Amino acid sequence: MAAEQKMTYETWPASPEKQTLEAKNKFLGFWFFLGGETVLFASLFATYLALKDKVPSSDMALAKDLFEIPLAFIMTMLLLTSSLTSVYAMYHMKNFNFKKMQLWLGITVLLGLGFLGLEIYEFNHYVHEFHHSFTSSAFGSAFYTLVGFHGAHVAFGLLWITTLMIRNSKRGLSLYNAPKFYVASLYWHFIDVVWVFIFTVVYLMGMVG
Amino acid sequence: MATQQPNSGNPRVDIEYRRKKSAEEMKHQVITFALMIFLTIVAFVAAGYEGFSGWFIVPFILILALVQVIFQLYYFMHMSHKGHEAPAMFLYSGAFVGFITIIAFLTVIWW
Amino acid sequence: MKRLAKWRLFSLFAMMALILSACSGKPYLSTLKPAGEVAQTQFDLMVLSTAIMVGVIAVVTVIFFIVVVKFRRKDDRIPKQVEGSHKLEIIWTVIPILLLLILAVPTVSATFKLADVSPMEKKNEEGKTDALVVNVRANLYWWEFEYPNQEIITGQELVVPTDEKVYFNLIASDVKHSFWIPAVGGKLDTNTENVNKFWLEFDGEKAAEADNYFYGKCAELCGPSHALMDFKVKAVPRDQFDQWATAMKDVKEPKQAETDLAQAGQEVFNNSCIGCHAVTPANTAPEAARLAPNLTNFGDRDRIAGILDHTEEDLKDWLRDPETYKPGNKMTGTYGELTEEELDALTEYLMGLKVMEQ
Amino acid sequence: MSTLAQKKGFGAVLWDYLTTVDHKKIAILYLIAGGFFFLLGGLEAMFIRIQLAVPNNDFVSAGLYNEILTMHGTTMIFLAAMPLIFAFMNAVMPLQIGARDVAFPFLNSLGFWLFFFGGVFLNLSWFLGGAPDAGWTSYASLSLASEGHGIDFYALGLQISGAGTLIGGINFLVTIINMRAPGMTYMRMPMFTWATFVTSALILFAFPALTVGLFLLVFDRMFGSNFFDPAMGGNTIIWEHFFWIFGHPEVYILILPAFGIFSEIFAIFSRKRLFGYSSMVFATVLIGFLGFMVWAHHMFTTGMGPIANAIFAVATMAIAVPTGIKIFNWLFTMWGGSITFTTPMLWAIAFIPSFVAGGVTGVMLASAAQDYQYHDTYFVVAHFHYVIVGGVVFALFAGAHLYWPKMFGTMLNEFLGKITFVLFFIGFHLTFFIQHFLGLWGMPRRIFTFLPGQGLDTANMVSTVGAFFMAIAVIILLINIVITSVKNEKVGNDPWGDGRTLEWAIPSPPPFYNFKQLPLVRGLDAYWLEKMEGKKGMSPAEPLGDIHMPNNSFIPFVISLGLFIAAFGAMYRAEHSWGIPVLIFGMLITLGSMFVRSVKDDHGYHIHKEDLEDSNDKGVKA
Repeated sequence: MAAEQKMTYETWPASPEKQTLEAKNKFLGFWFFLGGETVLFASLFATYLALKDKVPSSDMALAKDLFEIPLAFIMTMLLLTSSLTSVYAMYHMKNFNFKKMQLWLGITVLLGLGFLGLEIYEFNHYVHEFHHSFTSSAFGSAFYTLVGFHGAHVAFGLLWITTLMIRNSKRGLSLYNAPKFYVASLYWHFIDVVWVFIFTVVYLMGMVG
Repeated sequence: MATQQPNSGNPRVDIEYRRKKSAEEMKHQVITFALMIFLTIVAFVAAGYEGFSGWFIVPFILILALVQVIFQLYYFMHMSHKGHEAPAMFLYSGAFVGFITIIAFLTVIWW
Repeated sequence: MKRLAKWRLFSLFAMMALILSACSGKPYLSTLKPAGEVAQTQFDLMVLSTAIMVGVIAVVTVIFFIVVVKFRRKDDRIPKQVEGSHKLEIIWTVIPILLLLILAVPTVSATFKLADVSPMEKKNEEGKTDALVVNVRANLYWWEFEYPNQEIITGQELVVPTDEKVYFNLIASDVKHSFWIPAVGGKLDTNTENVNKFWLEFDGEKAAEADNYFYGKCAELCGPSHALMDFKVKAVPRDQFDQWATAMKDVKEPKQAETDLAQAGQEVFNNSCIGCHAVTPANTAPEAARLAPNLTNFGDRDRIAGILDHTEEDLKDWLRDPETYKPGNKMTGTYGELTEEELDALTEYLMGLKVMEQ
Repeated sequence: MSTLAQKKGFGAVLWDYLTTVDHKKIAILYLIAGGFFFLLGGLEAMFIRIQLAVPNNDFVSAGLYNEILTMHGTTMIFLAAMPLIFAFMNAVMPLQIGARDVAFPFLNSLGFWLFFFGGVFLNLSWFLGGAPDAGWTSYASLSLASEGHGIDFYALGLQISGAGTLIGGINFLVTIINMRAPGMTYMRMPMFTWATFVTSALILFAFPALTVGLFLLVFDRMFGSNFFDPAMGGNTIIWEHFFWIFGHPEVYILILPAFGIFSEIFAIFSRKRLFGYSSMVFATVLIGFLGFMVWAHHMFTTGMGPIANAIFAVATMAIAVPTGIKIFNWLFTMWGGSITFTTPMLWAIAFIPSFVAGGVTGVMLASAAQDYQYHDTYFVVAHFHYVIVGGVVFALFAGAHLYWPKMFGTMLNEFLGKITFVLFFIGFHLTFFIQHFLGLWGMPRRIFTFLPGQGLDTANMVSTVGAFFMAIAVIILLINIVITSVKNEKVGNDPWGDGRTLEWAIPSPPPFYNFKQLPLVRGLDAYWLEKMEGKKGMSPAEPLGDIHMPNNSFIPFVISLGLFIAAFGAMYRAEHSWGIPVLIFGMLITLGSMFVRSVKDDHGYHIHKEDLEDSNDKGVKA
């Protein structure tokens, strides 16, 4: 099936993301990339756990002093919800409903932006209230590297999805761009997976002590 | 093509069937989402509640996280669908390598 | 043919004997001349594993030669396409597993034995240990040895009693180094963030064979002069060690120079050197203030800067331009240019810093 | 397609290679770049051996020596061995599985250019204030203390080329899973393809650890973080762990493809199928799996304590079992065969004793308690040169001779090839065998000189003499390459006469679309099976049709160039005002070209059926 072909509601297949060989390759290759990302984030988690609360002097803030439940909870809710909205987007993609897909992707991007904004506020808060910065201690370096890497992934994901939405806004769905949307949504879910561990290991376990 | 659904010969019927299926799946995903939210709230409450000891809370919230991630992978990322054998294998291999790294960092190699 | 085989066998044995005698290295340096329990344990493991490995190599070699000689291409026939053989495959899976088990058991037990430092944790009423403990601090190209029980410090030359276990606390003050006395036992790294502990034992007889001096080395790349970060180990019987420790401890004040020349040297020393080099062995100064090797017993030592011969000429060369002998060392450029007179005086003074009666 | 057969000017050829996405051309790029870095690393090795020929030598200074030893190790592992392996993987693997290209031709090109620019960046350090000098392991306390920009070149250069390698790994994995010809089941894949598969998986899971480690190092050196600063709560041992979590699989990344090449050679030149194919596959996978659980055996003397040391010691020993299986399977592949001693086969035969010697010392090193003596001595130097030279480099030489006709359409001279082999083989054992003893006699590794009177003089001289043998051997190989390229005598599909796998069923070099019709694979050693039935080639699995091909692209080059520029900006950020603008400029180039790539549709083009029929008679030149 040629990728460029104009599709209709009737000819749109059940798995539009895997119709061409290129699409299948992209699908598989991206999953493998996520396998590698798993190791990358695991390494960052290991670093964080090894350096957690390692500060040069006893009057510096530790994990239990820093983290607060409400902020972490709101961030988590934003990101979890954005995961659901991107599922909705893929649902509409499979139903060949381009407008609704774009709408849900748009909501996803907004939620992601909200998350990112809160994260920036949070980092700013720690630096100014607790003097907990990237350079203040090994704990600080490890914390900002782990959470910041995740934040950078969120930012890149937002850029990616936005680019896809704009690029394809006039063209509608085709077998050429369906795998692109699908892969971007996989990436977005993966970001959420990482966040689940971050809020558990960094924030909740940090508060427990 | 291998990934295509069984064909009844009538495209209209096929599409209706598929729509119904994917609507059903969407329903499952909304339920999954609700469960995930619920688990998250439980985890936050457990961590915020003063009455439990860390020895209980830490493993508890880790298990909750694990369940959530499995929901994500299998429902949101469709790992339960056909054609995900290789992705699953490689994701688990990555998780395994990462797990060994973390376990080693937390146990035997430190002084 | 038979005579040829005999001749081969004979020459093989002759070669072996030659190799074995030539191949064990110097008694003060070689791991193949173990001088103590740790090195001996490790040597025994080497012998065991070598024996196993030679067995494996022999099997491979035999098959290898048969194959290469017998199955050369002689004609254009197509050989039978064999898929494999379960029986053979099981054999060469199971036998190596058994061989490895034979090696694994003593390996694990030796690993635990060599890591057993419990006697250094047991403190008596005075807060000291009954066992001899040495705190080793590795620095860019020099070693400090502190004896916490005896409350003395020395540098570059480790003095230890023979035939008893000596326990070590190891740390580095700048970058990572590794503490290694090849003839006496395997190495352990001196990390920057934690104290590593292990023990060694110095065999009296073997020490005598090595003229009581073993060579110690840094085994972890640490900068330009990594190759020159040597130290010496003077292994002496317990009573001599005690004499030495007492003599060291008796130096409460810097030893006063006796000759005029040496006094002039002491003046130079007090102006230029004492900021980094102490000449009293007390361990009261904090580690951060001990910037260079302690020189209390410099005159007794076997080497200058761990590498040069212990002669006045070499000492002057070293003082004139340490950079030539140890590139990247921390002494270069800290004390300005010395005149020849100052050098003579300083040398006289330093060579007179002795604690042991000659 | 007559346009394709036209003679091109130099500029056109250069442009073609800069923009190519053809796996065979990328293979040639990898071969040239990897070969160049191999010569560079070899030159550094010669400097090392000359310096150590006599005690107290001053051929190079202490600081320069440390730079040379660091660059020798780093260059040989990252910029020579891996790219050369990638060259053969690219050249051969897609042909072996009957594919027209790799899964992601664009990414294939990107992977190469990232590696290339990373390598160039690293080596520019020689001219810009000094190369890295903390060893290829670059342990954190020393690498943080190291002055100048050497270590920054190391960290950024490896980061860039590492990204290229990771992309390459994913690409090969997807290629093998998705692009096999009809009938090519997993258990019919040639051993080299299997090795590529497992190696790629190792790359996928090992390189992220290095990426993280390098990030931490870059952050600490350039951005003020404190991961490795004990005074601020940091811990240098974290670096050691990440380095070896990556570093140990890395040695299997190098050796498994070598095993793959030798497996092909033993089968071809014994005219026998590989003995115990399925156990070979199993052993390869098992080695890859165990490779992730043994890293800490590089750190036995770090002070992890007896429990960790014992666990990692036993786990390490376990790897000897699958490796032993392989050795015996190779021996029994030759058993009962009809062996011909071509140059590739000579390398393969010499590999067995050489590698076994390296393997048994590996087991000795695995035994933690005795490793305290071996660690960081010339014993270790001897060990890893026995496995990496005796295994990997032998395989690269063997592979070069074996696949030269497939890559370039002409055979390397067999006589010169054998001279190369003899000289190198002698030189190799002369150089490294004695080093076992140097280590046991108390010579630490990475020392720029040694003092007389420690019994180390003669052996070091012997070792240096051996190194010259190897150098001469490499020079003869270069002469061989020049001579055969000038003569350029064309060969047919199966120049060795005993080819077994698919790559020998198509012309040498293959047309740019590889297979006019995808072949039908009916078993292991697909081409051999057809030959034995008296057929000339493979039977096609599809009718002749249009072939879809990817377009060439200059974007991979530009993306890599952008990162290269950005790396300079990041490095000089602190001391030059132009640092930040250059960093941003470089990143804009990279992100901009990625953006262009993602918004500009590239559907490739089709070769039409008629043109393929046409080319039947003339023969297409790629």
